Amino acid sequence: MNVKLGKTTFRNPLVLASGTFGYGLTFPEVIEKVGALVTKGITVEERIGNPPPRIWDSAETVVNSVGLENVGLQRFQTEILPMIPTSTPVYVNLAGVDLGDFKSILQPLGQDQRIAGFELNLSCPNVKEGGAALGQSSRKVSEVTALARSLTVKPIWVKLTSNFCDVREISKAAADAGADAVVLVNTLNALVIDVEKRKPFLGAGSGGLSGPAVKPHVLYIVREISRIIDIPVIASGGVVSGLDVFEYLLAGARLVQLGSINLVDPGAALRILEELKDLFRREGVNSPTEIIGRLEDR
Amino acid sequence: MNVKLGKTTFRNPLVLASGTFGYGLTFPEVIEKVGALVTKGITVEERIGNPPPRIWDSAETVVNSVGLENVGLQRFQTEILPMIPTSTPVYVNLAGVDLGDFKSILQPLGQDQRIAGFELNLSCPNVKEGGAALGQSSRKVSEVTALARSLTVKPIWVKLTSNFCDVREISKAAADAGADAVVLVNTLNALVIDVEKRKPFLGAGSGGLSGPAVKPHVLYIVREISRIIDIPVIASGGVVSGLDVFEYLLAGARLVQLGSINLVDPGAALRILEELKDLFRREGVNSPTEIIGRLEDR
Amino acid sequence: MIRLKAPVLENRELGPGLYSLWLAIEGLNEVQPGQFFEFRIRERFLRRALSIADQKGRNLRFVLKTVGSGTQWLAQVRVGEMLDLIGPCGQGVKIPDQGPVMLLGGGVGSAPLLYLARRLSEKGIKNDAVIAACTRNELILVEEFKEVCREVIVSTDDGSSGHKGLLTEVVRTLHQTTQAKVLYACGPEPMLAALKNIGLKQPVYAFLESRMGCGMGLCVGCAVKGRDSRYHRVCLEGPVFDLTEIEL
Amino acid sequence: MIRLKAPVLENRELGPGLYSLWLAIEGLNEVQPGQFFEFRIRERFLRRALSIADQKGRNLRFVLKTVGSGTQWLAQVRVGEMLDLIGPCGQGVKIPDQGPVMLLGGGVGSAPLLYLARRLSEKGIKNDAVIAACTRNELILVEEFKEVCREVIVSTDDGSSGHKGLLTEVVRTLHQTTQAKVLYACGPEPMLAALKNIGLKQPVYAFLESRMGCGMGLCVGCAVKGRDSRYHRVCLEGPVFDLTEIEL
Ligand SMILES: Cc1cc2nc3c(=O)[nH]c(=O)nc-3n(C[C@H](O)[C@H](O)[C@H](O)COP(=O)(O)OP(=O)(O)OC[C@H]3O[C@@H](n4cnc5c(N)ncnc54)[C@H](O)[C@@H]3O)c2cc1C
Ligand SMILES: Cc1cc2nc3c(=O)[nH]c(=O)nc-3n(C[C@H](O)[C@H](O)[C@H](O)COP(=O)(O)OP(=O)(O)OC[C@H]3O[C@@H](n4cnc5c(N)ncnc54)[C@H](O)[C@@H]3O)c2cc1C
Ligand SMILES: Cc1cc2nc3c(=O)[nH]c(=O)nc-3n(C[C@H](O)[C@H](O)[C@H](O)COP(=O)(O)O)c2cc1C
Ligand SMILES: Cc1cc2nc3c(=O)[nH]c(=O)nc-3n(C[C@H](O)[C@H](O)[C@H](O)COP(=O)(O)O)c2cc1C
Ligand code: FES
Ligand code: FES
Repeated sequence: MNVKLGKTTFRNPLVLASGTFGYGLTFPEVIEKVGALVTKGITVEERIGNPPPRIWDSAETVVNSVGLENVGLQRFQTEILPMIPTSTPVYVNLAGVDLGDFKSILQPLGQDQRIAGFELNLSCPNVKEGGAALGQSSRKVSEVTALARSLTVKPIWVKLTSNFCDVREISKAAADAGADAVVLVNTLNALVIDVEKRKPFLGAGSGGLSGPAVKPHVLYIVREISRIIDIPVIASGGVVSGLDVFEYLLAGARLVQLGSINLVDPGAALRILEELKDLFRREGVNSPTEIIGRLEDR
Repeated sequence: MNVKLGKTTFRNPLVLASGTFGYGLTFPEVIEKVGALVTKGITVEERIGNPPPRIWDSAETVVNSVGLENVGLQRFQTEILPMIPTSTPVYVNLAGVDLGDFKSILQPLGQDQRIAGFELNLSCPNVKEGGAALGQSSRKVSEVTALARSLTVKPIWVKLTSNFCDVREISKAAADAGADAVVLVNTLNALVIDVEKRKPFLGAGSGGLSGPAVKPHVLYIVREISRIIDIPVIASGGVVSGLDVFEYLLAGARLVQLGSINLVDPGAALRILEELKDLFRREGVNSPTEIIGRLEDR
Repeated sequence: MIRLKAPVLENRELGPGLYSLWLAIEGLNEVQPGQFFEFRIRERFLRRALSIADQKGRNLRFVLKTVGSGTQWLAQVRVGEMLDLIGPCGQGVKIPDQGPVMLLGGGVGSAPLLYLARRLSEKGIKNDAVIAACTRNELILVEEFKEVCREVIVSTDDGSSGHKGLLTEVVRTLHQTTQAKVLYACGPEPMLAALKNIGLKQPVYAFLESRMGCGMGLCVGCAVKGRDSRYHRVCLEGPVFDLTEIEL
Repeated sequence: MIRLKAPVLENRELGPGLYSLWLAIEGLNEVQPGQFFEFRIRERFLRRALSIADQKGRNLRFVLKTVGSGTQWLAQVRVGEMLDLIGPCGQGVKIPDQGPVMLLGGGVGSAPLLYLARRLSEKGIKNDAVIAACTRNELILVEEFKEVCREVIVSTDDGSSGHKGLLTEVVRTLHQTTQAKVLYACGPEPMLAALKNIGLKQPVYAFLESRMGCGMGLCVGCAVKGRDSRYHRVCLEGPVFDLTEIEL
């Protein structure tokens, strides 16, 4: 199940997505089996997050507005980093409002041995500044990625949004600026309404849509972009089964993130891994590399 | 339940969406009760449409790749127009590859008494040329809209896509070029994979995602755009109940289209209208106008 | 075509993944063989189509094979449960004026032919049926066919019951084939495609399936390509087509 | 905390939209009052939380009120059906060393207090309960409380049973209130907010609800604001909080 991305070899293509497995301090039996874990987004200062309610769901979707609640850089360094799992590569998801923020975080963390790499969150729909506002501009994505590139030799994944922008252009900008991979895509902007109150239901006013319903859309994006950029694509959107992972690999993803499904079942990654192995056996596939991007045309 | 859009008064805010009620030649008992009907997309030449399969679904989504199968302008004029319903305003959905196409259709149809107005489909994900490719460029949207404006005095609705573009900019372009309303949004690009064949499942290779799962995303877009443009917004995405319509009105839509739900139940519009009336009674609302855009901030 | 709620009267397993449902349908006009109903199901947004397999007064029978979550949901409905259906959809078969008629059913495709056989026999038209399946326990409705057909020939791909071989091979060897004035076939696409190529002189009408959006002519989701290279709507012009008129 | 499948032993309606479920739970360590399980349901993507309402050996009781499609689905599960749960989640209540203890339950909020009452009585700690509801037929578990409480006071907003008035008003007038060393309250948010303001001297612990993502500390979806203006995770640090520590 090994898969290589740049110089790094992952034990399998499954990655636990940011915001859906905390800082990786629980469920070690799951973490040690996946390819990598991405932490909840870290910001320079501690953030208390958005007012509740923060979550809503339907049969096939989740809308969340957690809003980057996190302990901040300092406590992350002192309290979290010493406890971070060593059984699996940990990528730290970083969020910020401007270049200065990313600099403040990457200067201290850029060479930290305990961190496998970074995921630049230029796509969070749940913060007023930064987040998706950065990720909707090729220029800003380029600047932040280049800055990060100058501050660390570790792999840099750039997590993008498809909302209100041409994610094809943005992906190219990230690739050109030295990203090792793009992660496609963060949650879609979403509004849930409380009709009785005539107000948004979520405390933050709006949130981000994820879950199985978004998979066909994100599959499309992954295929499009994996065809036009030279760096690997990491998929994130709606995975709940081994079949979904297989589909993303065919569509061109090199790694595949599991997000919302972790909330329903923290052991989902183990089940999905078994399903993927079964599928590989049934389809006569020996390694993910054999099928990555091998979706034929109609 | 009356609602005005420009100089036109609609008997209620419900509109049957393009591609989900044919040319309006069946179910007159439904058509005569809604605010308006939009026909299947018409092109200059007849189109046979995309190869099957053309449709896929999950619990809360539909992916279709019908691909503008239609009888073409000439047969539309001779065979369909004489039979078109007179009980309700009919908007003709128009698709084309370039300005010439729209000119060819609007010159003969622009003043036709039987047509209430036009919906310019600059957003179809299921055709190789035209469709969304036009709708992703502010300049092209502007050109097509201005051309249409010059060829008809009837209302022009411009139906947009949110894929791979900033639909905020595009909406402004449509408004500036003289559109009477924007319709937000057409289906999201979507890929469904047949893992055994390692090919796209749909005959056309990919399709467009619709259905209840997209509602929170489209609600967000409708609210954003109704706040930044001066012309009315018409919502299209995931409506299955009167509550959904109410939510779109609150978010700023002046009319609300029903699409996929018609496939499940051709009488859905009647049920939804009753639900909306009940909700109005319960909430003490006398007319849609009272609540359009009245979503409060959190 | 109307939308109605119908209670389940019986749900019986016929074989592996094969189920027979009887529903009580009130307020319905006559239904024709070849017509189908669109069933609302949980777990999927769109309805699922099932053909009328038989009729007794107001009660209609449907036979289904589980192939995905929609049919799986239908397979587990319980007696008394109310189902939400729309129908009858599609064009019924034009019952020919004279026989003999030959019916060729492959797998669950035999189901709609049973209702056709019943209507033919009511009209006194001789009809023979070939009921085929991959293997013995996938043969369905054989006893019912015997009630309404002149002769019922059974065939299985593995020879576990009746003739051994593919339905098309068996059909070629039968004297009933040459006698038949018209044939009706329902089964998997490869079977219909093969039938096209065994050089039958008589008209063959095929009961087609396709992935449907609405089943009512609204969406053009159910296209099947015609000989004229145009697409036809299975739900509206079909589901029964002259085999020579369509590309398979 | 583990994921397990548990068969439904009983599903009984207690009142309008109120249901009592007994499940058989195998392979489970001790559970504490205040803890809850996360139930997988059809129709919604995320699990739904229900508190432990009672225990008998390996069997656990849950009481639910239907408020949306998740709880409606749970309300219709049948005996023998296997449910998919994760639990026990959250911190249990620290059982106090001495009483008397007063339990204040509003509506379906009485449910988790029953299990607390049982554990208190097992430890020989005196406890009195006020069971409140809007109206008579929404009162739940009164007989069960009587088995394990010293005194059970009933109150309804409309006076159709027991004291008439809001629970908080009733509580203020009771001599048990002044005697109690500690109070536990579970009910709708307005009830808890009102309790905060009636000037009780003793510690009051509130069983909180919130919309949860995971119930296991993974998503920070379940925030409740603390007095310190920070958010606390109801699923991990709660669901039971000192009433003075949280903002309502
Ligand atoms: C007019 C008509 C009459 C019919 N009558 C009957 C009848 O009487 N009895 C009966 O049993 N059936 C009948 N059918 C067929 C029946 O409607 C289908 O079997 C049913 O709709 C399948 O629904 P499902 O949800 O169970 O399966 P789905 O999950 O929808 O799948 C159906 C098929 O499509 C394939 N598929 C779906 N998605 C993909 C994908 N991504 N990649 C590859 N393959 C995919 C599946 O493998 C499966 O074989 C009829 C169909 C029509 C059109
Ligand atoms: C720790 C804990 C323990 C619990 N224990 C119990 C228990 O023992 N018994 C019990 O009955 N319940 C208990 N609950 C509550 C129970 O979990 C919820 O009632 C349940 O999750 C509701 O799910 P649902 O799908 O039925 O309703 P949902 O459809 O999810 O709706 C729930 C509520 O949110 C509101 N809502 C949802 N969406 C919107 C919107 N767009 N606009 C406005 N309002 C909206 C609804 O009106 C409704 O009141 C507990 C909760 C927690 C957190
Ligand atoms: C509760 C929740 C919290 C999330 N928090 C973050 C976050 O902090 N940073 C981030 O980049 N993505 C965050 N995401 C997005 C996920 O990492 C993932 O990209 C998205 O949910 C789509 O994948 P899914 O459909 O598998 O959930 C969050 C998602 C959820 C549901
Ligand atoms: C089967 C099908 C066919 C469609 N055909 C068209 C079309 O011809 N022109 C168009 O502008 N939109 C077309 N649409 C898009 C719908 O009009 C509608 O905008 C979209 O489905 C989103 O709304 P919904 O979620 O209510 O379906 C089609 C949608 C479906 C499901
Ligand atoms: S299924 Fe919609 S037209 Fe046939
Ligand atoms: S519900 Fe996910 S952290 Fe509490």
